[in-house]
Amino acid sequence: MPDSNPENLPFAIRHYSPDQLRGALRKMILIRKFEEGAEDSYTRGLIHGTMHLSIGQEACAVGACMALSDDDKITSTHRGHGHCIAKGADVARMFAEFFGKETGYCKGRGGSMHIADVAKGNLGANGIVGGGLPIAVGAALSAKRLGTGAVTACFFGDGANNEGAFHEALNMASIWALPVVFVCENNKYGMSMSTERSTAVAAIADRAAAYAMPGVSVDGNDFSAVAETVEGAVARARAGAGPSLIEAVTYRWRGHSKSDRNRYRTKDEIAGWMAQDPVPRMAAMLRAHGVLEDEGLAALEAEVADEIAAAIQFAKDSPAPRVDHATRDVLTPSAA
Amino acid sequence: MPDSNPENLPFAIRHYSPDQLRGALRKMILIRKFEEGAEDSYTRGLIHGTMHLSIGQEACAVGACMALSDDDKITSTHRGHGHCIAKGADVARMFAEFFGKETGYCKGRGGSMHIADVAKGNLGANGIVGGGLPIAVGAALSAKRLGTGAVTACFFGDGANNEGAFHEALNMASIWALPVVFVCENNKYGMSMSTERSTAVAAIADRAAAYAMPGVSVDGNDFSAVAETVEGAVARARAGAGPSLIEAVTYRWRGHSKSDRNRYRTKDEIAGWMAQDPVPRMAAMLRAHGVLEDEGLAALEAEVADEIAAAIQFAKDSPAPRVDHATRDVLTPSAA
Amino acid sequence: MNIAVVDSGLRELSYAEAIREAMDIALATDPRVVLMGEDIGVYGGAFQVTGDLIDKYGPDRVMDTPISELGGAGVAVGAALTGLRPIFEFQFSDFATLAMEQIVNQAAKLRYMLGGAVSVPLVMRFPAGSGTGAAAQHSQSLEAWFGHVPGLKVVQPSTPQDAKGLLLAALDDPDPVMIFEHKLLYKMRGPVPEGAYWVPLDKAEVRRTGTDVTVVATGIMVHKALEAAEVLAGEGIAAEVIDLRSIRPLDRDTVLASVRKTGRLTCVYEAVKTLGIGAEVSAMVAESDAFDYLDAPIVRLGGADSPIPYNPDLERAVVPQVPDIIAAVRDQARGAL
Amino acid sequence: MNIAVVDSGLRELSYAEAIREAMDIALATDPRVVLMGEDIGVYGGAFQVTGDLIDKYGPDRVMDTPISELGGAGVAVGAALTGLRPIFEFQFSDFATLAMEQIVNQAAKLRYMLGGAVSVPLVMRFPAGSGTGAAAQHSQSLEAWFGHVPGLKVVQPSTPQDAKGLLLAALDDPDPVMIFEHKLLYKMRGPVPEGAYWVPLDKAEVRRTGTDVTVVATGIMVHKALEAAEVLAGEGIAAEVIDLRSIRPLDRDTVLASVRKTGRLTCVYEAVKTLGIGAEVSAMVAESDAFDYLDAPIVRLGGADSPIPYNPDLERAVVPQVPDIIAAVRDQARGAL
Ligand SMILES: Cc1ncc(C[n+]2csc(CCOP(=O)(O)OP(=O)(O)O)c2C)c(N)n1
Ligand SMILES: Cc1ncc(C[n+]2csc(CCOP(=O)(O)OP(=O)(O)O)c2C)c(N)n1
Ligand SMILES: [Mg+2]
Ligand SMILES: [Mg+2]
Repeated sequence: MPDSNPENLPFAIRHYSPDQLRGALRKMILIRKFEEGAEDSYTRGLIHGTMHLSIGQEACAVGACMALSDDDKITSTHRGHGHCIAKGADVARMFAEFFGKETGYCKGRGGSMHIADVAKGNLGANGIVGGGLPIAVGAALSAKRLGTGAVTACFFGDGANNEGAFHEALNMASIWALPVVFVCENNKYGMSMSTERSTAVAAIADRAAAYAMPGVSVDGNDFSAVAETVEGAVARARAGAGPSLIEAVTYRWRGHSKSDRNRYRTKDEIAGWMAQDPVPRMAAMLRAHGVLEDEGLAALEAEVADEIAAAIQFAKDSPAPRVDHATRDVLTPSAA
Repeated sequence: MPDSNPENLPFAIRHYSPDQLRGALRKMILIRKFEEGAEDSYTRGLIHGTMHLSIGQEACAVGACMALSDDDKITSTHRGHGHCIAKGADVARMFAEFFGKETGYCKGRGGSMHIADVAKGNLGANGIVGGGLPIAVGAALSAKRLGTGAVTACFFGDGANNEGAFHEALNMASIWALPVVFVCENNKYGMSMSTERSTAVAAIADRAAAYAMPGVSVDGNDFSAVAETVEGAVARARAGAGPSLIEAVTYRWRGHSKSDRNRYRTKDEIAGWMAQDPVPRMAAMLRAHGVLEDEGLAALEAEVADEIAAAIQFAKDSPAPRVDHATRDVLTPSAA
Repeated sequence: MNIAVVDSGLRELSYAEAIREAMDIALATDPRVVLMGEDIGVYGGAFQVTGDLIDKYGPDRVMDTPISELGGAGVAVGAALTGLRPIFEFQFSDFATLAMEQIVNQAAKLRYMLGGAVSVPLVMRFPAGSGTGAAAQHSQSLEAWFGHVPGLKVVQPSTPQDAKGLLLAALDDPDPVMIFEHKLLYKMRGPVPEGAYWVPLDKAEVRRTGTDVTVVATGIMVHKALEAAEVLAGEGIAAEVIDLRSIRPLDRDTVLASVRKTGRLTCVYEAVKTLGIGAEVSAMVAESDAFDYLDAPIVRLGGADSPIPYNPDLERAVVPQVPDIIAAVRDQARGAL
Repeated sequence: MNIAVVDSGLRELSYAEAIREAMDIALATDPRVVLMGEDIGVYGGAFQVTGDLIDKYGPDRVMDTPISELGGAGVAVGAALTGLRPIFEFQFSDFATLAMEQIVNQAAKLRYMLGGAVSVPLVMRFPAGSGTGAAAQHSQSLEAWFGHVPGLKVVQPSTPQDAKGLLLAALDDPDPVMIFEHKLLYKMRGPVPEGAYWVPLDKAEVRRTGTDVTVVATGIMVHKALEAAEVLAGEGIAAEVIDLRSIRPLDRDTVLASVRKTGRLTCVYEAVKTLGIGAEVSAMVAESDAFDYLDAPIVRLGGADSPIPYNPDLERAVVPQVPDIIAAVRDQARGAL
């Protein structure tokens, strides 16, 4: 029986409509299935290079983007598929990009590590750890100077928090009171280095004090907790009160990339986190509060499966870029 | 009447011998007179380029170096004359360097901004703000790995605390528990930018928490307070307990460099700080505790004046580098 | 130093004033323009280039940044990506070493990596070069690094007139433009047209015509080359002096046309000779059809294989000086006469 | 890919194994040697170059650094300055863009700025190049930047044997040495002598002798050039292939001797053509007495004016391939036959 006292309801149930909630769950499932599809395509040799899967972290991406409209911006990371989908991207164009096709978001020039959807406010994944941090601050500066009212959410990992760019970006965002929310997805490892070994503080959120901004650590596998915290920070940013640092503690199930021997973490640790899968947790919450029935979930899953299959087909069928166009788009053609 | 209860005596009086204390005061006077001499030489056209004077900050340099032996290292900054003298350099070779002479510490190749005295453990001033921070951590890593027992004191300014290098260096020093003491000379401005405008936290020492190391803010014009705090941090480092961050609050009397119109601070502010001149404060303390009489001080000052005059004469008389040796010392001659 | 030109009837400004005037025009006419950099506000910039612009436009348009070059550059990239037109000043070009990530991995490549979905209309200014006694970490000439990076445009103005016109053209350009200014030029005066005008970002300029030797020079070396050419003219050697002006892209046509005419090429630049811009100019000529016109080896005068020393005599010794240029061109022209 | 050499009777190792063996020898024989880098410990390095060395030497000698390239490089500089012999691995050479300050302003210049009072015996390793589908921010070839910096030594091994011998020579050298390794070479196998040996840091190597055209190649392009030379030999064109090996200093003598013999020069390198190492090689020849021996324009084959694309066909299209080399050399040799 769901608790009937509204004060005791989870934030998400109180704050979002059933449609929004089902949409969020759908996106989480879509991310999961997208990445499983990408992994499978990689194994089949349809995708080359490498890729970084965020399986297990879906609640962070979707939870954080709940507070954002298409006018708001995000900067993403090398592990950016989830952010891209959460911000509204079309998985067909994403697959097309991974397949190196002209119909991809980057016309096959960028691949997984540079996936972007500028129309939806996603300024792009980034191959440079920490690279997006100052860029996000710049986007927030634009918003403030141009008075657009937009907020920028800046995703980055626990590993990125030891880059100088983190320090410089947070300091500038704070002194200029810019509308940016720093969302650290702490999945406990930067490649093979645990936060215990890499980072001098226990909670990355504690570093917020060094920049006189609020710092909050939340369960990153809890959609509602992430959404609640980011909604608060976005509201604060939109009101002109400046930036926040949010640490969403989560875990990546897969190896760092396709070349990971996984010698730095135990099977037990991984299994423990897999038991806290954010997707069924979200589904269970919706079920518990009457937002979704079993059939509804099954329908969602079927819908997503169809969408993924169609997207892969679209990607396969899409034309490759012309080789003689390899150096197009280096510079912007002059208006004249 | 000096307080006779030893517990109430200033740390410096309790901890150092009268000879050490007179030596410290002498160094502070030497720094002051050295920089006044350098300024004068610059005005006379004997020195070219630019220079950054630390007049008003002498207690930081000398206080911090009290805990260090010649085996211990320092890294210094663009405002490094005081550190260099405090660590034991010969002012004659310093003047010779400023005059661009072959007898200078850098054989006339480095000038004020690269003044160093490696034999005494000064790894050098640095023209790059924040440049010395990771280098100091590297020196501490050597000490730890090679078991030398040496500690490195890393001087840097309030402006440098916003460089990414600060963040990365402090984090690494902490996770590896290295024997390094970070000494931030907070003179309230990085060039024209006040710490209020540049830095998101009120006290730079508060940033220590982000690196799980002790952070202390002290009156940087109080020799005893600086010495006490750094002695503690050096002892801690030597014992293997890792790094500390010390903020010594002080003020530079002169402009940032020779090209400063001084439009960013008021005459009143400057006058207020000049009233807290660390040199007479130190002299007064020694006098109050019977370490120094008026004649002793006069003698010290006369001695210093002679030393400066002789040093300038040495520099003037020294040979210039041979122009055909301009590119010597780029690479190390091979041992063979 | 005054620029040797025929009286143009134009008022004279210093190179720094000309740059400031360009920024003033930009700030006045385009609300998206913001200046960013260390101490560019009340201090007026380390070389007084921004001067008193803050008084006119306030701290929101003329923004002092903390000492955070990587972050500052990245903020400028992000701002350029989302609607502003930042002009970012590095206090000394040497400090760009801290920001190469944002310039090279982000600004230069974002458009390409995103398949053309964005542009990064960013202008960066780099006070560069030696001659101020500031020693090795404040005297570098690193423009060749940027010339090696597709996605960037790189210019090196040698006169106040070009400094203003190139900056306005850079602001008008949709892509990142890097402007290398020589610190010793800031006080040099020369004629500067009033109002807005644009100097193309991809065109070299023949500063003196001649038939015996082509001298391609950059930045401050243009003036030294002109001084040398004047002396050489007295000896009957007619040097053609080309101000390369644009490092990326190179103006092939202007250089090749001159070499086809003279058959001799000397490149003069202050940056370290090895892998400096003269290497590219030389190689570009040697692989072109102008190769067949070459009557003598291509000479390069560039910086010595050394950091810049502090001592002023040594400092002068490690970069090309007028007598070096005279000697090299005279030597080269010998066969031509 | 296997190296085309006559059977040397030596055991074969991969390029990565050869580097690891050099580090193993260094760690075993010199207690001052430490390895530093991201994920070089239990992970074994992104390209498995350090492999299992941590098991043998422990985390104090094989140190994982946080993701802090500027700081990490600076720690290595400070450590080198005070008694250690660090070998610092950048996970990808592209990330050196974050550390140029410490490499260029500090490591390269400290000795000079301090009047010779110190040395900085630092070795840095840079996995570089394209061909892995990792796109624009993970595929650059930036060695030319370092070649422009006095105070550094820069090498680019093309074989397992050189990779080991150059690393040991770098460790033996008192100055900072930058080693550019091509990622696609890591798995290439070739003969490698046992034990310690040293390959000089300043010598090019003639990999194939010939009389018609000199081909100067670097890194992975050496193998493509050799492949091309083999095909060309079938057409009666004898290409001499020089593995430049050292970017700074350049081995002038070896290159010039060859050009004097062949009268024709083609430079092949993967980095962006403009201002890449081929520009320097070309200019060096064009200013030397070998100029008089040149019978044809100097050809350069380098990377396109573009970031590296993700799509594999495009990725191949923007760097020189064997057919490009064959075509260029054939074209050039035409006059020679
Ligand atoms: C500047 C830089 N350094 C190193 C890398 C290589 N690298 C890619 S992802 C990664 C780990 C990043 O860790 P984290 O920020 O925690 O993100 P996660 O992978 O855990 O999502 C590393 C070291 C890089 N891409 N960029
Ligand atoms: C990386 C870098 N950025 C900028 C500068 C120019 N600069 C030299 S000193 C200085 C101010 C430094 O402030 P702080 O660290 O507080 O030291 P202070 O001058 O006050 O002693 C600046 C901006 C520099 N030398 N290096
Ligand atoms: Mg992580
Ligand atoms: Mg200061």
